[in-house]
Amino acid sequence: MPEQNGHPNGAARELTVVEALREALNQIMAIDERVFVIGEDVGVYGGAFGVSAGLVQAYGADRVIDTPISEAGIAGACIGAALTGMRPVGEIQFMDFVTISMEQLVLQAAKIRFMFGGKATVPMVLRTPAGSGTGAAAQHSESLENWFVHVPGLKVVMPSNAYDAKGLLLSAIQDDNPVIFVEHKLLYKTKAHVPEEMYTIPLSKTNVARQGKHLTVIATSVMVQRALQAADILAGEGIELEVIDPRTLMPLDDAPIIESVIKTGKAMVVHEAVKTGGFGGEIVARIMESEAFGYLEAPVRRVAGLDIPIPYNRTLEMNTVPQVQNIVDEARKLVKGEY
Amino acid sequence: MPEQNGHPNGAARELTVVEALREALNQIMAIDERVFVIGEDVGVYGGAFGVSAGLVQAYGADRVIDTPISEAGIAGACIGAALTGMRPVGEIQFMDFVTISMEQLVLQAAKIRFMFGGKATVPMVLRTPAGSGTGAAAQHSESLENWFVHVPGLKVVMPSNAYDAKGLLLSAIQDDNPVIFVEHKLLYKTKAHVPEEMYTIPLSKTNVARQGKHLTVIATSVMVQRALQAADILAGEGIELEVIDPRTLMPLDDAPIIESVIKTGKAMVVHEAVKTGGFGGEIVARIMESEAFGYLEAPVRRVAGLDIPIPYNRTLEMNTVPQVQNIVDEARKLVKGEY
Amino acid sequence: MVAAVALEELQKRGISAEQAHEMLLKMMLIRSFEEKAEELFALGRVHGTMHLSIGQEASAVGLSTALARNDYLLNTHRGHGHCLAWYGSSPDLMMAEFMGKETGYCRGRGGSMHIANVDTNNLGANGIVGGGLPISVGVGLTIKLRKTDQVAAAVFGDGGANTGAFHESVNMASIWDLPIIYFCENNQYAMSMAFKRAFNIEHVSDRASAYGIIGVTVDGNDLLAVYDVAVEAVARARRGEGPTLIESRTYRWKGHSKSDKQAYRTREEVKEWQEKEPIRRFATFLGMSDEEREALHAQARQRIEESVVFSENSPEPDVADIMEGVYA
Amino acid sequence: MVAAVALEELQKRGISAEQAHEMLLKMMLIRSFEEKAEELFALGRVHGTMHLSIGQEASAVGLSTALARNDYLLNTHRGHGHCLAWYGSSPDLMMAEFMGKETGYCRGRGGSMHIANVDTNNLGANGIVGGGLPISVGVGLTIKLRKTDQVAAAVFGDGGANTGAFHESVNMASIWDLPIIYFCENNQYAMSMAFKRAFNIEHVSDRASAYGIIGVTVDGNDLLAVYDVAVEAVARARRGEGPTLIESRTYRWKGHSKSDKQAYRTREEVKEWQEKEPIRRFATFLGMSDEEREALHAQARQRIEESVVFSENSPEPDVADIMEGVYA
Ligand SMILES: Cc1ncc(C[n+]2csc(CCOP(=O)(O)OP(=O)(O)O)c2C)c(N)n1
Ligand SMILES: Cc1ncc(C[n+]2csc(CCOP(=O)(O)OP(=O)(O)O)c2C)c(N)n1
Ligand SMILES: [Mg+2]
Ligand SMILES: [Mg+2]
Repeated sequence: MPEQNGHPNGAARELTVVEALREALNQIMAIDERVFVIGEDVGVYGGAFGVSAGLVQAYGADRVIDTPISEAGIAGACIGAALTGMRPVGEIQFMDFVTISMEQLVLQAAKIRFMFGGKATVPMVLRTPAGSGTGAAAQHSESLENWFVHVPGLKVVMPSNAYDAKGLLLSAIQDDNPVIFVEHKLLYKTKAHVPEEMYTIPLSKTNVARQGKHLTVIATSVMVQRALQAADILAGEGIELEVIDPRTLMPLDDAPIIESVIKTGKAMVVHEAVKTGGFGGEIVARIMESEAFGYLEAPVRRVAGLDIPIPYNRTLEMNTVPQVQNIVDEARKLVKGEY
Repeated sequence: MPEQNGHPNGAARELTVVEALREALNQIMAIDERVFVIGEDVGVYGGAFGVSAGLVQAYGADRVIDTPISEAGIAGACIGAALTGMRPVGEIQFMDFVTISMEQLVLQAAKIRFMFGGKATVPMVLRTPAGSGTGAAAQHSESLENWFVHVPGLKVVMPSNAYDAKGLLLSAIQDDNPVIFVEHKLLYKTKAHVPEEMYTIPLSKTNVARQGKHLTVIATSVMVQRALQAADILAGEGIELEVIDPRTLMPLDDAPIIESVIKTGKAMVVHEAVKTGGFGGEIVARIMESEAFGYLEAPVRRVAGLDIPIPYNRTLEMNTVPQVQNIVDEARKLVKGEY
Repeated sequence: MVAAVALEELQKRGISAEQAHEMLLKMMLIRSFEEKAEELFALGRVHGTMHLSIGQEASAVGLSTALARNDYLLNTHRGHGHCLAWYGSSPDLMMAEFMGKETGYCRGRGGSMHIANVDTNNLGANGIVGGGLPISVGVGLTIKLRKTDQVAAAVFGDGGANTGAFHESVNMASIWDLPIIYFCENNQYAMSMAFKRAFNIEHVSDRASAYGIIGVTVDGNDLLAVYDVAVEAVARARRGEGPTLIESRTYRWKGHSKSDKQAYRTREEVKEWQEKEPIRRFATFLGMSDEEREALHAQARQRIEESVVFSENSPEPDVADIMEGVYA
Repeated sequence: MVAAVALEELQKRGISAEQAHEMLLKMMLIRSFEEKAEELFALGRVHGTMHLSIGQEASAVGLSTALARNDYLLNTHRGHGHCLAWYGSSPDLMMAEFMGKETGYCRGRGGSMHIANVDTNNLGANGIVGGGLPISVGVGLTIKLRKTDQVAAAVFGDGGANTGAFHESVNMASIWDLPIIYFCENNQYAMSMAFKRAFNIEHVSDRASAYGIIGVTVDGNDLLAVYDVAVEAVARARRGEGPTLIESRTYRWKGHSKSDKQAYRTREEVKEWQEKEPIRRFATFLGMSDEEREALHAQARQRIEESVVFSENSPEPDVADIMEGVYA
């Protein structure tokens, strides 16, 4: 399977993130019998967001398994199968519900290899839709990726577009470690060019999504798209943002971030998750601890979710997490030396 | 109940952390019928670490409740009781097992007030022993406080000594919000002066544990003790550490930290939890975003746990988390301008 | 006018004709609320999602009628019915919440899945399947510690009965004899997962024996039958005899939530259950004519229309207040 | 020498006299390991904690004997016995792990609560009560997908049966007919929590009916009785008839872990159970004299002494390797 890292040219077949993920699952299931899909309503229903639509018809109910409402059980089923040679892809219907799987994911999946002296592998992927913006309120809008970043033994992947989604999912399934694969709901229907053939995008390889010289913007998931939009807007003012998408948050390939900050002298982190205790702090600290510290011309800023649960009301909800305009405003201030 | 913030002088009655916590529980249960204790083996056994010893004899099995092994149930029992007017103090036997309570703590306890339009309160405390150093290996040594710091609606308290432990626990029980109260196992038998009368130490009030001028060391829990020891050692070399103990990690009172860094120009964060995705990043970012940024003479450093599960072997275990010597070494380098 | 047979049945239970009409009206109010909710959603006037309880109205009204005003309710994501049926509930404040308005029960912060009114002991709907069950244990403890004779009702679905939370909670309630009604609305599906596929047993209530408590299955579309088993369970709980597991067998007519192609079930099955419709059934039992029934139902619809007007005239939350209500 | 009655009983089961002696020896090996573990701990030569299975040896040996070499084992925190009884287990590598040595099963990283040997399908002890149960579901799925006739045994305690993990797992195993033996060692206590206080039922096995599977309670101190019910359950599982819930009634003689004042039980109770001792019981059944039994037991002790020597001569892990084994 070819490993790709830039978006290839050529005929632009566009797929949504949902379609890209589904294609990845379809293709890998066709050639690797060890791969199966398990989760709530992943069968005939096709998954709450449609990612697994059609799979049960293609591969049967033994390999596309509808479960009872048992999130600890789903995680455990993945771990046990992985430990005995399969490559399960579990789905937790909303990221909020990983709160029910944490014991299995954190105390078992992440630690089994280490606790067993490096003599076991747990090659599983747990896919889960995250984020707000759909009016689903506080218990269906969580962005909990930094919890997993804080757990050695897990890998954390967050694609920001359809092209990456397919290549990263194929990498994750072929990785020998437990991977938490976080999909933003608002990205599901966004389109990008996606090659038909199977390809992988390596994990732990940070992507420079847009080059620029005035400010380094490290963004994750849907915020990459918003940062790119902000960059378009600011380009009109002569401000050039360099937008960096880590794609894999843990283990983090931070070298491109450091390099970029050395170049621009200024940095900003953008994520949807609650600011306090979030991934932004990790990025700030990495920059601080690196060579880039000496090049910083302004403090690194965090643009992130407010420290509140996600409200139901649409206007409140919008105002809880960074929008394009917030990124534009903060970036402009940073570049203009207002911090 | 008097509110105290410095360690009072006078006859030094010394108690261990276990004794201080027990005294707090005893005293509040005697005067407030709403307070009850619930958890595994909190009754006749006295709690896995002895904190609740004697309580069931004093207050009966209705108010000191032994539970089955049901960590989600324990958390839920606290929430439901709190929501209906009681002030439960739950115990999760090891912090690792909060992984089983996360749904209740994060999606319910933390969010109920907000989701209900600010019209409900959940005044509960969840006590739990954290940390390594006892040879209990990867599933009994977690330091997961930053997960909770990342959850608006929760308060996170981590005492570093017996005096604070008593005053903070009494504050936590009287607070109208859900409080995660994290006790380090290695602190349990450490002693400090503890007044006999009831007193509170306000939550969200950062403590300057030792004054110094060369380097600000922000440390949490057992690392406060280690930082103080490091400060003693370095004092002999003419290096004066200012040791700061946030005590409440969320909501964080960061003003004393910022002030201190403005004074010293250098800062270091020390915690036991895994470095990546940890609380250290939050502190680094807070300093970065504050006025103190302009005063920084060196990058802020994080001294924290390695990115691995806690190993069983005693030597490996010791080497996984910061020891006094690590703090001394890093502090010396920072002060001497080696970063 | 109530038929003589019905009157006798009602009298046995101490229910007056007037109360019976109120119960019927409540079911109609629920039906009307749900239909309006669906309409508003389709019109794009409400966002997010919703879980409609059309077809399950007898469960909600039967249960709440068996409880007293100062008992407690813990509700689910499919909770409009139980909420409306609860003591002192205002359709206005519910609709306003559903429409995300500042005047709503939760100031527009909660929405459909989180409607609560703690002042009346309505401890809230819950977006998490099984999420209210552990909380019920704590409510039971409060009652026990205060030595009142209150009861808590914890509602959940068939899907909820497969969560670990169910197991831990019911066991704790049982060993401590807590006054809790575990009320399972088995509407045959958890989203697309058929009850028969998710369980290897005939009845959810078969699980009661795993905790040494009484379990009972009831026709959830028969208002008085639900009422009867609930009354018995409540009495047991008040006597200090601990929890009961009630399985109310019913059916959801609509899709699981806003977008559901319902590929997992047949139209015939839906139709079959629609014939077991609870509202008409109770009206017929009471001996009402179609006209009488329709007149009452029109009242209900009217009340819901008023709630929409109320909500539309209500202000949106102010963004300036966004940080409010996180901490007390 | 085996008594005639015993011989007959063994023959019925296809167990040779030699195999019976091996089973007995295994129980003795477990007892000796545990006694040595306790001693090493008391001497400060081991740190951390440990959970001794003295008194429960028949459970471990009865279960493993009923399983085949390529079946799977999921074990608990009180897992020394099951681990030693498992196919191909080395007391040396176990003791080395217990002593935190590089030669141990987990290179000294796991310790008492995490001993595993995935190469032999021993999928490990588990520090989390109930933690292995969800994992068993996945092992069952692997077997089902591969269409082998393997079986997985998931061991847990009475305490484990009250975790949400138990409920979710057994239900999943049941609805999918997974070949899993849910083997509950009911040793009467979960730490200080008596079985009678934590359950409102007579037998853990009463819970089987909540999942539509067979449940059986057996005298866990009677080696052949444990073996018999396990054999039946294993056969059912291999025939594709799904999981069985076995409750093995036994008793732990020692405190829960290193420090336990045991205020929650009486000396008399302990003594009573000690009289139901499984090792002597099986030896007597086999018709062994005290001397014969002692001679065999001495062999076991000797083997454990050797494991200590092996461990003492083994190197400590190298701190330079500390980051190894987190990621594959
Ligand atoms: C823990 C959890 N898992 C999954 C979901 C998503 N979800 C919401 S409702 C539902 C089905 C619930 O089925 P049931 O309990 O039978 O209630 P019903 O919807 O039929 O009323 C699912 C899977 C959730 N909200 N919470
Ligand atoms: C989820 C979880 N909760 C609590 C503990 C602490 N703990 C370890 S063993 C134990 C008792 C377990 O009882 P049981 O399942 O009956 O097994 P036994 O120890 O009796 O063999 C407890 C409470 C744990 N390890 N995991
Ligand atoms: Mg249902
Ligand atoms: Mg036990």
